[in-house]
Amino acid sequence: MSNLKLQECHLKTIDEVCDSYKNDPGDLIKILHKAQTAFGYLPESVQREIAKRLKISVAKVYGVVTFYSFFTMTPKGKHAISVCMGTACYVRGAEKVVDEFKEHLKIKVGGVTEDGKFSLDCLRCVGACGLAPVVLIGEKVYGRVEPSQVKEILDSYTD
Amino acid sequence: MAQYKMHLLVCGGTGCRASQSEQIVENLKSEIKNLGLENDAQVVTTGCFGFCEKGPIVKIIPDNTFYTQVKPEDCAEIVTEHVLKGRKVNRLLYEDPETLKHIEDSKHMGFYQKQLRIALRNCGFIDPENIDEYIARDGYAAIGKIITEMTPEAAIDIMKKSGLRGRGGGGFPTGLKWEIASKNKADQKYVVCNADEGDPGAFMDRSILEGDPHSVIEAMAICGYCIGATKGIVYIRAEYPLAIKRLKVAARQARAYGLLGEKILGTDFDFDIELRYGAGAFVCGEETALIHSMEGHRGEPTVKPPFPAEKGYLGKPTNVNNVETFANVPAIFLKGAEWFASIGTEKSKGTKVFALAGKINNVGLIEVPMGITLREVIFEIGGGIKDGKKFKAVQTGGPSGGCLTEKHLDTPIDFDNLIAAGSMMGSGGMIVMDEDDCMVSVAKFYLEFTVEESCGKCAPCRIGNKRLHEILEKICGGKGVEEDIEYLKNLSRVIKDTSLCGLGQTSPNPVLSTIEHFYDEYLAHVKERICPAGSCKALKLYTIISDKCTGCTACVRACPVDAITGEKRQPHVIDADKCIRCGACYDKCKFTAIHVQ
Amino acid sequence: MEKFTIKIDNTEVEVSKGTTIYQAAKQIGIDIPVLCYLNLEHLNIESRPGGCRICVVEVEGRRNLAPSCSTECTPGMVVNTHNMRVMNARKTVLELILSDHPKECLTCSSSGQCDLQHLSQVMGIREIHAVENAEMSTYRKDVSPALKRDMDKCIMCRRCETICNDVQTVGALSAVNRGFMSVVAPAFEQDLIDSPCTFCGQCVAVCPTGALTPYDDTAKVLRALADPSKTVIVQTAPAVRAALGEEFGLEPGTLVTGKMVAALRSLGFDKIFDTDFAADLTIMEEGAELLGRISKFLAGDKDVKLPILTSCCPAWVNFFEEYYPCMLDIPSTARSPQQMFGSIAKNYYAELMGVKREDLVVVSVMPCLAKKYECAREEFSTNGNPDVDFSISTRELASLIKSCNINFDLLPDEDFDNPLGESTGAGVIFGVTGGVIEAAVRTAYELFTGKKLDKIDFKELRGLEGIRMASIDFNGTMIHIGIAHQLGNARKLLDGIRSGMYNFHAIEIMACPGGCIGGAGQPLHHGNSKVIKARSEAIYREDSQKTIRKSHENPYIVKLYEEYLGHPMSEKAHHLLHTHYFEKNKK
Amino acid sequence: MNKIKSLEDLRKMKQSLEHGMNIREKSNEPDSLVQIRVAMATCGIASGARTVMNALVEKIEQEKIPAVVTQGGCMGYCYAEPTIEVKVPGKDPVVFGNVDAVRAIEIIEKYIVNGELLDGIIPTNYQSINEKQ
Repeated sequence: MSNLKLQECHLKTIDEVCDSYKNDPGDLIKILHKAQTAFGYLPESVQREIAKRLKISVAKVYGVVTFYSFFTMTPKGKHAISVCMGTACYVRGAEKVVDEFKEHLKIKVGGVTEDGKFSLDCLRCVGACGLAPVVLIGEKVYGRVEPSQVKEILDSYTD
Repeated sequence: MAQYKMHLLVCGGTGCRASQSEQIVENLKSEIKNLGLENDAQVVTTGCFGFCEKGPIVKIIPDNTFYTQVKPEDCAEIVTEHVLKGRKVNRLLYEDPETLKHIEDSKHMGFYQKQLRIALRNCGFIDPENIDEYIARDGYAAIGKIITEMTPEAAIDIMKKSGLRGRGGGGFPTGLKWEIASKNKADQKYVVCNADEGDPGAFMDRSILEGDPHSVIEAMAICGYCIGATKGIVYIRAEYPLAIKRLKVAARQARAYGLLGEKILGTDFDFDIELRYGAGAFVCGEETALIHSMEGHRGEPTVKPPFPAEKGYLGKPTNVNNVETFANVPAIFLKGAEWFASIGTEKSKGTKVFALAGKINNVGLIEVPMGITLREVIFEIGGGIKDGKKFKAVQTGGPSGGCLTEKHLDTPIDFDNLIAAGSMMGSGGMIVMDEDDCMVSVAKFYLEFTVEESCGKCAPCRIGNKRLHEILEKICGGKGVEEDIEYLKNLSRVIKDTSLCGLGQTSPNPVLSTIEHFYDEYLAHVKERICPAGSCKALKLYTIISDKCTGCTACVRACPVDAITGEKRQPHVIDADKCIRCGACYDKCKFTAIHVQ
Repeated sequence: MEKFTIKIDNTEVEVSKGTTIYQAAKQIGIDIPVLCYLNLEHLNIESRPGGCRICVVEVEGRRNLAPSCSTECTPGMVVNTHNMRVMNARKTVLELILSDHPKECLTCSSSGQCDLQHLSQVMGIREIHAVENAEMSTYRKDVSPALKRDMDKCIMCRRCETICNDVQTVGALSAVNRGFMSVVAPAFEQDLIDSPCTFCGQCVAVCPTGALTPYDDTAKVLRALADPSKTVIVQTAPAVRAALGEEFGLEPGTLVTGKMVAALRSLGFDKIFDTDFAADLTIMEEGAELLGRISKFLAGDKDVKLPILTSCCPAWVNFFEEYYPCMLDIPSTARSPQQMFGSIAKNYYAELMGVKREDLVVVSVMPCLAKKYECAREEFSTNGNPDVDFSISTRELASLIKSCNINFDLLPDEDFDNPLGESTGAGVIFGVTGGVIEAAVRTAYELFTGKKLDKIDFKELRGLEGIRMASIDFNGTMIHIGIAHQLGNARKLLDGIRSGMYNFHAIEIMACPGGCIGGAGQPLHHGNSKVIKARSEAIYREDSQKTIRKSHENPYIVKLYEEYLGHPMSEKAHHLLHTHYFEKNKK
Repeated sequence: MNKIKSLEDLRKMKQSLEHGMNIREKSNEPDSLVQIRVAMATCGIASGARTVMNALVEKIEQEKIPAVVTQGGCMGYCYAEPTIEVKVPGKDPVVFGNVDAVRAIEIIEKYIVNGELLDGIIPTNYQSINEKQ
């Protein structure tokens, strides 16, 4: 978990997001989606502000955030690596690919490298089963990934 | 619509887009323009063709030429050769894995021959972002006919006669569901489309929404008319950006045409839809959990009754159907309940979409009539097992389903037969396993998923599945005992018997069905400490075949725990107690002298 | 109402539509075990998440077992509550729950009080399968001045969540995380002290295990009692005497005032005083404040703040400090009886006895956990020495008595000490919802009208309804009174006032169901709300038996003003008996 | 976009839109349709195959004939370009040589619609180009 000290501009963003749903608590999940898109993650301070605007308890907001795996309270790495763990990918060796990433990046699933460059997650089926196993880095999709390719893929991110 | 002599349909589904199909569209268009053929040939981005294994796909109409694994750089050749000169680009044609011959057109591909596309009728056929193409195929004719010429009761009657059952997993008769919702009086009711597809390995709902969003919208409107609802909500996974986009485009177009909104087609019927996003919780596939999630809460299920048809979204009567179920609806009204009921088996009518995956040659999305056998699906449509391996089992129904084996290959697939065989239809995932797959590990994999996705509300699911997983892990780790299998069975039954919602009530199925069909494999793990499939790392036994060993000591140097000993140029031995089964020696040995069991 | 017959364990029972299987079984004396289900029917509190699955039964024709707490009967239903399938399922589920529960019953503060422990006893659990290498869900522990959270012991019954959100509308707790790691916690799993928690402790009152327990200072009390340099005095709140007996096996509603005093004396307290005395004092101050405001209002003063809100309940004080910071000037500034007592004890009484402040230890026995937090508030201490040193609960007093080998049953009835032990019936009824305002009315009426009350009982102010309203004729001037217990009802009342829906002169609010008698420090009711009712009746019984029933007639109160304070709202009274409130969110 | 105001309007709209999709509809059911293949190799195009193709497509659309026009490569009858191959369901395919727009219409009207035999059929040694490959 990491928190964010909110600046004026952040508060404005939160205002806009909440206003766009009329501060309706029924739209909490939509609001969290939008907020996460804006901030990249949902730090404590943002959750508190959202709760205030929606007039619901921050415990409830946190309860919702921690229920859904799509929401995260940790900022992602510059390049977010997601390995599909759908059955098709699993059967075709996704686990070994994850292990390889873990070893190269020296982080656990859900973690971020110290330099903030990469983060590693597993996700549910992305539906590209024909390309199994599938790895997403940012928006880019890598299909039929072999563990031996992992290093090469990582090396291609030079920035 | 302009008249083109040739249509180049390019798959714009998530899978093919991941392999640059958008670039292919661009390239095809510019090549056609370069050759001045823009009045003859049209490039259309369509939804998924289902043949994801060999994507990206470019299909050429009218001769149904089916190009596979097309790369952007192939486009020039396709246009100059095929479009201009009428010569097929042979190297891009699909090659039959058995005869190794190129197949001319999709009609002759085994993958398509046994399929019957109702829910997927427009996928890979029309441009999902162009409502005109949908209308040209009788789109919105069904809702038009119903709201001008039929009473809700009559329409529900047709649904009941069609015999359509929910495609989301439960198989509840759709017409009956609508009837119940229609009979509950309320000032406001809701139609909800469950597009929170969560089974790992199933992606038909996404494909339908990406390839034919209008049919879902139309069906929701039909349902709205039948039950007396004016509001529809699509609850869709946020991880499906393309489906969301296409759905939004479709709704915008339908609104512009007045096919959504107030006074549709000049009648008094109002209907519109909005989108809600799931946020990564499998349990939200359960209707009460889904409704809580739509209301902005944690997606925890509640005890039924009351069913959503009585008390659903915001406490109002709500009808929830999944995407595939809806996609069947317009076709039923266009072609008649009798037509639909003529397809399939006695109690399971129509077709079912399956996502074929795993160790099979043709991975992809298929739609087949109910009653087809597993053999037809796996060996004819699916093209058999990859790399010529032996078929071992097929897992249907995802984490809620079970494994079917060789003896089920000729069982006609329908809701009831699958349940009788200890599995279930589920949403239609079909994962094929071969001889290298350890069934204990497969059960463990599904339990891992369930443990991850259990909402935690009820004790048997929250703790029980965790314990099942731990025991399976113990067995795979070579520490299981025979009593564990009995305990697994009892625990599984209790979890099924006591869990609050469908997730827990079905989560032990993979365990029970693998124990039933592969009891020997479990026994081998716990008694002989062997994994017959050779996949459980902890149960691998590494030995050195002394005849082959040259004593080069490469393995000794590779072994991280000094488990290998031996004199130079003499056969070495592995101390099984020290060995950590890392496989380093196996990789290093140049003389294939390391034997793994 | 539609009625029909169902069959449970081969016995026919007629039920009305809407009855659950659990309730139907109860009608014919079949007690299906429950764990997460909570129904306090007299208080309109129900929580049935259907999560523990302990209460499952077999319903013929149904595929799986049905949770009896939340499955309604249907005509012709055939139910089996204890066949092999049900027993095996129930036992297996209980084993599962236990497999994720620390096995430290011997040292758990809920031992003997724990529903889970009781259930495993009843179910005859002798071993727990699959515990070898079984992972336990563990969480950080949290100790606040009022209660402790040890969520390793949480079984996700969600009762605390229901109470905190639906009943109290405090919103400090929510279910967080998912699956195996799901638990009820404050936002970000932070400490309660950093959350909006009011320390009402109702979560503790309904927790079926040792996950939520009171913060316990009894060891410190024992140490003080053993210290010869300390003079240790004790005050007991009115609700304690109506419930303490339950801990010793007496019927709920048994008054044990005399035995309680004897027990405290036997424990070694130097003086046994009564918080009721301070309650009378509270009425003098709060009553004066009320009359002052009303008189000003009647004289046409537009700035006067009405209605006046009672401020005896520390959880309620925490609640409005958190949620109604703009209304901080509306509640009475009078301290709660506990703190008035502490202040008088450490000033007036210490002076009287010639004891130094720091050598006087004031212990309070309270039905309440928020009192533990209250006495730790900074404004109630002088030079770091608190007015009330330790607040222990009714249950803690009981365990203190037991641990000191005192046979409660055999104790004689004894009387409180003077001067701070004398009280009136008005002081006694502070322990029940509506009591504070009734006590205030008894005094205010006589002071306002100058007439003697004919009828001391104001039945219109009594009852267990969540929100009650009444108008009292003050000799031609109608005084409108609102009463709420449980913070959710308080919120409704306050929001109604803010929106102009209600017009009251005075409002009494208590945070706990039924008032202090339903406090979280009381013996656990284990889901039986009849207990609360019985205690309420006991309190009114004690009141009616008192010879003096109006606070201003308490001779020691009269004397206190004459000798020490002067008059109500005097400067000295202000300094010692009044307080001010803080906006909690100003962080 | 204008709103569609009635079911009637929707039906009209469908009719105006469907011909653009016809080619796809027809290709969906190839075996039940007459298949006309125009040889469109360089030699064919040079002799006017494109005009022939346009004429065929137009005529089929106009008369709503259940036929689909596809293009093929050189059939090896360069002397007789433009050539078209016609396969009526249930019959063997037939190749016509030296087709122009007028003859194309004639082939449709006489051979396809009425089933009459026509001159200009290239006989016997016919082999589908694809089999040759």
